[in-house]
Amino acid sequence: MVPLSYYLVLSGILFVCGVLGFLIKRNIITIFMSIELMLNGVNLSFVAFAAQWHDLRGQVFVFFVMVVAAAEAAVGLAIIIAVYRTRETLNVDQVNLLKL
Amino acid sequence: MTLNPYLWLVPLLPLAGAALNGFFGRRWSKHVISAVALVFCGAAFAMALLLAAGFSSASAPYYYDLAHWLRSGTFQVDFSFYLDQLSLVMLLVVTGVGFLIHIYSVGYMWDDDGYYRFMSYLNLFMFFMLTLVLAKNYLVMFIGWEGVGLASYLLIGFWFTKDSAAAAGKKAFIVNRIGDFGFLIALFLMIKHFESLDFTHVFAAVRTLPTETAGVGLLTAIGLLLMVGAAGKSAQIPLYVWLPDAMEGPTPVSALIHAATMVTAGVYMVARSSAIFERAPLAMMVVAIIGTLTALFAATIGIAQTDIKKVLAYSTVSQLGYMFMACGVGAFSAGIFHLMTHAFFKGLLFLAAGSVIHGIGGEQDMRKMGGLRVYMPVTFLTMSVATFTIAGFPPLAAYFSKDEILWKAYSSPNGSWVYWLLGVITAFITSFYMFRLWFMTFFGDYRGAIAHEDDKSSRAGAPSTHAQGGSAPHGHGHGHGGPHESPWVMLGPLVILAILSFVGGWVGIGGRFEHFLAPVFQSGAAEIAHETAGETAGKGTETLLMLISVGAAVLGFLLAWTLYFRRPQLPARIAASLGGLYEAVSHKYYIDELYRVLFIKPLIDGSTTILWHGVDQGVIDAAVNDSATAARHVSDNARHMQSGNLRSYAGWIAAGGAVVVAYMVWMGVR
Amino acid sequence: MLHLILFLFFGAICVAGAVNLLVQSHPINSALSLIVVMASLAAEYLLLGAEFVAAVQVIVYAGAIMVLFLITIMLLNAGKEEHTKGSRVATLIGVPGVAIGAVLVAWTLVGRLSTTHSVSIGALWGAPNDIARLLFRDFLLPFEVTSVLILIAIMGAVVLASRPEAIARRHHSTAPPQESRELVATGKDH
Amino acid sequence: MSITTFIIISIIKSVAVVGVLLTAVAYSVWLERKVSAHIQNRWGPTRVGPFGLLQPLADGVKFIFKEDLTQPHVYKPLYIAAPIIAVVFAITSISVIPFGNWVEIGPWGTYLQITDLNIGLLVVLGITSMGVYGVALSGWSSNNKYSLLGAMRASAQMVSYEVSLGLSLVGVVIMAGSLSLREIVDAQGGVFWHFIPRWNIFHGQTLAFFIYLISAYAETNRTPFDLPEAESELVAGYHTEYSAMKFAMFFMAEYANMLTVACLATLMFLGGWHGPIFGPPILQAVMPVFWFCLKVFFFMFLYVWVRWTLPRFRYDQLMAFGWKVLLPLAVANIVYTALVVALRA
Repeated sequence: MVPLSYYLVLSGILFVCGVLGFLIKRNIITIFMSIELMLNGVNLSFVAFAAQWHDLRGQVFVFFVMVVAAAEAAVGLAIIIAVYRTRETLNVDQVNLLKL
Repeated sequence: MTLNPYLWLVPLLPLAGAALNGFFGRRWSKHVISAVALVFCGAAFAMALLLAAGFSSASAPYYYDLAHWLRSGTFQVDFSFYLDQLSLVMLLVVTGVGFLIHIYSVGYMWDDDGYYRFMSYLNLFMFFMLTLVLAKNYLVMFIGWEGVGLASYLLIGFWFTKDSAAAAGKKAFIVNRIGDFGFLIALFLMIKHFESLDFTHVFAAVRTLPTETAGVGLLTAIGLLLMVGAAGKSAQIPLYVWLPDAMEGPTPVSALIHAATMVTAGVYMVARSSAIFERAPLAMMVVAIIGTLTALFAATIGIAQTDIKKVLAYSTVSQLGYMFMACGVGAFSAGIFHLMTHAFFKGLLFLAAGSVIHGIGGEQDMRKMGGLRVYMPVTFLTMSVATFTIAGFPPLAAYFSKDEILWKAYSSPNGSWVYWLLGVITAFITSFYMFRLWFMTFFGDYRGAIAHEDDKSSRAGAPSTHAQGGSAPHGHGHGHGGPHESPWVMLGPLVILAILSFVGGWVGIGGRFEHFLAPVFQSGAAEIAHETAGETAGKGTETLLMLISVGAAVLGFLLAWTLYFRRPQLPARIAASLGGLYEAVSHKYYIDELYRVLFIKPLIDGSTTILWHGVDQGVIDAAVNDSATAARHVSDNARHMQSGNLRSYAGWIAAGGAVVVAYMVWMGVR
Repeated sequence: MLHLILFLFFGAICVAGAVNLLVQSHPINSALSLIVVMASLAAEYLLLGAEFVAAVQVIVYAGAIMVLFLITIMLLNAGKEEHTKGSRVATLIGVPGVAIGAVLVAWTLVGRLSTTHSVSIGALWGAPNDIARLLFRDFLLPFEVTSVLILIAIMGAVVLASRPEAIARRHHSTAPPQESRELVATGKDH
Repeated sequence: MSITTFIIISIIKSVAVVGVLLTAVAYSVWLERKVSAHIQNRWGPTRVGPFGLLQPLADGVKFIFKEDLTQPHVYKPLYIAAPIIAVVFAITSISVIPFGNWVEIGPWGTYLQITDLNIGLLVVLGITSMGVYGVALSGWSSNNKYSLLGAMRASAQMVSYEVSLGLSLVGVVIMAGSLSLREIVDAQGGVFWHFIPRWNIFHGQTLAFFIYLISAYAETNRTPFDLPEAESELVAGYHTEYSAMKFAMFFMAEYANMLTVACLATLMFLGGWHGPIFGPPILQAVMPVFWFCLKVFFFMFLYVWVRWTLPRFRYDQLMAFGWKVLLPLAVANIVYTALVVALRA
């Protein structure tokens, strides 16, 4: 018997960790991982709600989220590679041409 | 009401011609252009003749609904055409004279660079004019109304490189707008009260209303507003000022638009709305007074003009005044009758004048003409016919129509002897200045120098007129040795029009014309009745009045003969003795200056100071510019958020997310 | 009871992995801790009775996506991240914002403790067949759309990751090598 | 049965299965050496015990007693963790594999299977896919270009071929209508026309079977797809820097993976433990397990056979083959199977 809110709190923690990672990490790849972490947190709450309401649609949404995550990872990593090729760094603080 | 499926062809044919010439004329040879223009215009004429042939008063009026247009609730206006006796007359006049003038223009405008433009404009004008004439409701009529205004604007400013021409075009357009404003208000009133613009509906509705003998009512308002529109279009007091300037246009234009057809549209509209006017005596009276005054006024101005076309312009104004006088006294058929004859002889006069001008190389000042009858006999003959006609010598056309008008002005229930008297005086003046023009142009000896010299000496406008439009089709434009006769392509129309203005009046003998038009004008029947009733009493007076008017014409002829043929130096002395009065007359009573002081200058100053500097620059531009600068400053400060650093963006997003969450929680707690 | 214990166990692993992802300075370690998080999440899914989701989580996330990350890290030979002070905003505004948001959410959640039955392993209300029925009947259109999305993502990844001179060579096979070197130089010098 | 008995039985089964698996791993090494020797017309191991049957034992002892070198430039934690990861996942994946049917010993009856998940197939795939990390991490952590190249090759190759591997199994799943390995096997009982067994390989999934076989070879880095440890190019690929027990772990992991995919092939395509059953009851109880082991043995033999028969692919060939040939074929197979099933229904 685990209350639903435990799962929600867990997913919240994961999500917050992801956001924090996005904020404090400098490495583009790590930042991407943080995004994946956030997505996982969201997935957890999806599945938890699905279990709560005995409604499979929550799980179906998890699949869609995974698909989007996969696509995003593919493109994002390709972008990272391209960026590294031109700027020779993975530090987002040094990839800031888009200013003023 | 019988349906006639060919009605719509009449206006549409010239439109096709205009479109063809307008779109492709630039690439075509002048022969093709003239062929297209003439063919389509002639086809319209032929259609008109067919319609006339098939016309029977029994089955009239004919109509044809071309397409749906406005439909809102019970109010509906369609593109529908309408042909009754009145519009048939107009149709024949417009297409016939128009066709002749097309032919004439081929010769007159041949050497002009904008030849295809000219022809396309002419066809366009024909389209709009025919739409106006054949309209079944006031809105379609208004389309034609505005359209002819547009065409006349385009044609007056045809030589738009000439400032005076462009200015004249603008003047004509603006003055017409003033008139059209009144027309529009009248239309709105009709829509409001009759919920229709269709002639038949409106008139049926009007006939149910009582005659507004006492006080001013709806019908009077509508009538006066319509009269405003008519005054604008037909150059009546106080809106006549544009017509003389409109002479800046090529002479065929002056003949077609500013003498024969367009300017008579006002008369046509008033006649068409006869049902309304008959129930608004006050409006009728206003129409009559305006007409009479305009006739007299313009005629007096015409005396002192030296520019041949200006003289004709003022005579046009005064003749239109006659027509309005006729309408004003309820003799609509007489007005239309005079309209027809006037179309013939005034068109002829202008064409002849054009032939003269172009025969002596663009000179328009009569003081530089003279003795031309030897140089251009045909022109002389036709011109003589026209002059005698307008002067009202029997048995020429204007004699019948003008007498009709004068007699009606005297005899009709709405008329009075004042109208008649002024009319006769006008007739005298008219014949005087027309014969003055005749003598000065064709008699005496040639006072003009060789063309290209007086090009320099004469008015600034004339040379370019000559250079662009007036030069001869066969070879010698500038510097031709002395005056010469025009080519037959121009003389042909002259001759035909001469014959028409000779015999054109005979259709009116015995009131046949009136009987023909009777079904259109309700009062027609009453008129006839009154006629037959006052037969015994009327006949004597009528003959008397007729003799008087003819006498006036003869008198004018004699005076002109004395002054400008026997003792040509006399006019100068008279002018000197008259002094200020002559000055005033020759300066058209300073009406233009008056208007400039009264209306134009205040308008311009007000617009400049208040609207332009005050409102536009002070408020609108200021608002726009200041907001722009403000936005620039704000964004200049805000753009520093765009650090270009991914994590900063993430930070902002996180903060925003926190705000959103806080809001949602707060909402949930509440 | 057992259920709660398992939940807490795997949840602890989850949080530990997530925190480790943050504190580790080398992307490889972060990646591994993320894999741990995902694996334990799969266990949580099992606890919630979503076996299929758990399996797919392991296969797709842990088995495929994270491998991509790993390959990228190896390919770019990413080293420890240097702690540059690039963005004050992130630390001064972002972190407090996150903290506030997290606190608020946690407060609401704890405030409304709704006890609920959680399904244990074997209670098959989330069988693959049912999910498939949903996925291929009710959610057919989104399914197809995501497939198109994947396709586009693949093509985009190929285009992005392939070197410009490689593309040039693909387009016209006789691209002189020095041209490609120039391209690389221009790519590198800013 | 009570929870305690359940736990006891599970423990017994796990120990037994793992023991059997490790033995099988050891002896498949021996098998490989023997077979390759005979293919090359040699004797192979003969000294230790009859037919060198104790050779695996000697190898084990040797591995244990060898010095465990750890180069200074390696990234230690991962360097140590990598082989453990590899072997753990390799062995775990056996846990849902059924070797036989329901057996009863006295009062207790059980399936010959550690646990039966109704998504067993997915579990196996998931665990094998996790196996990549062992290879990848080892290559990266040992900070050596050969290892790194080998690791990257390995991870890319395994990820790519995992796709076609999984897709090739979808056809079978469609036909069985279940993800539980046991049910899949049950669906393959019976025969056509009294002599052809109703196995999936004879039942429309022939193409899928070959796709699976090829992908399995690639998954387990076996020739002709052993690019990650291509001796002639990268000294020993991802485990160049490993020695002694760590190396042994990779070794075990490789052979355990081979066994796993062999078992999976047996279960999915060759009807698992199905086969002619006869004889006395005790024999009948053992028969299915025998058939199962026989089929697995056949696959192991096939591995060795192929290894010493085919040359190695080039890397681009490998990738092109995986993505441009196997994947479309697998998808086509799925479509075809789905159509057939749908039309039958």
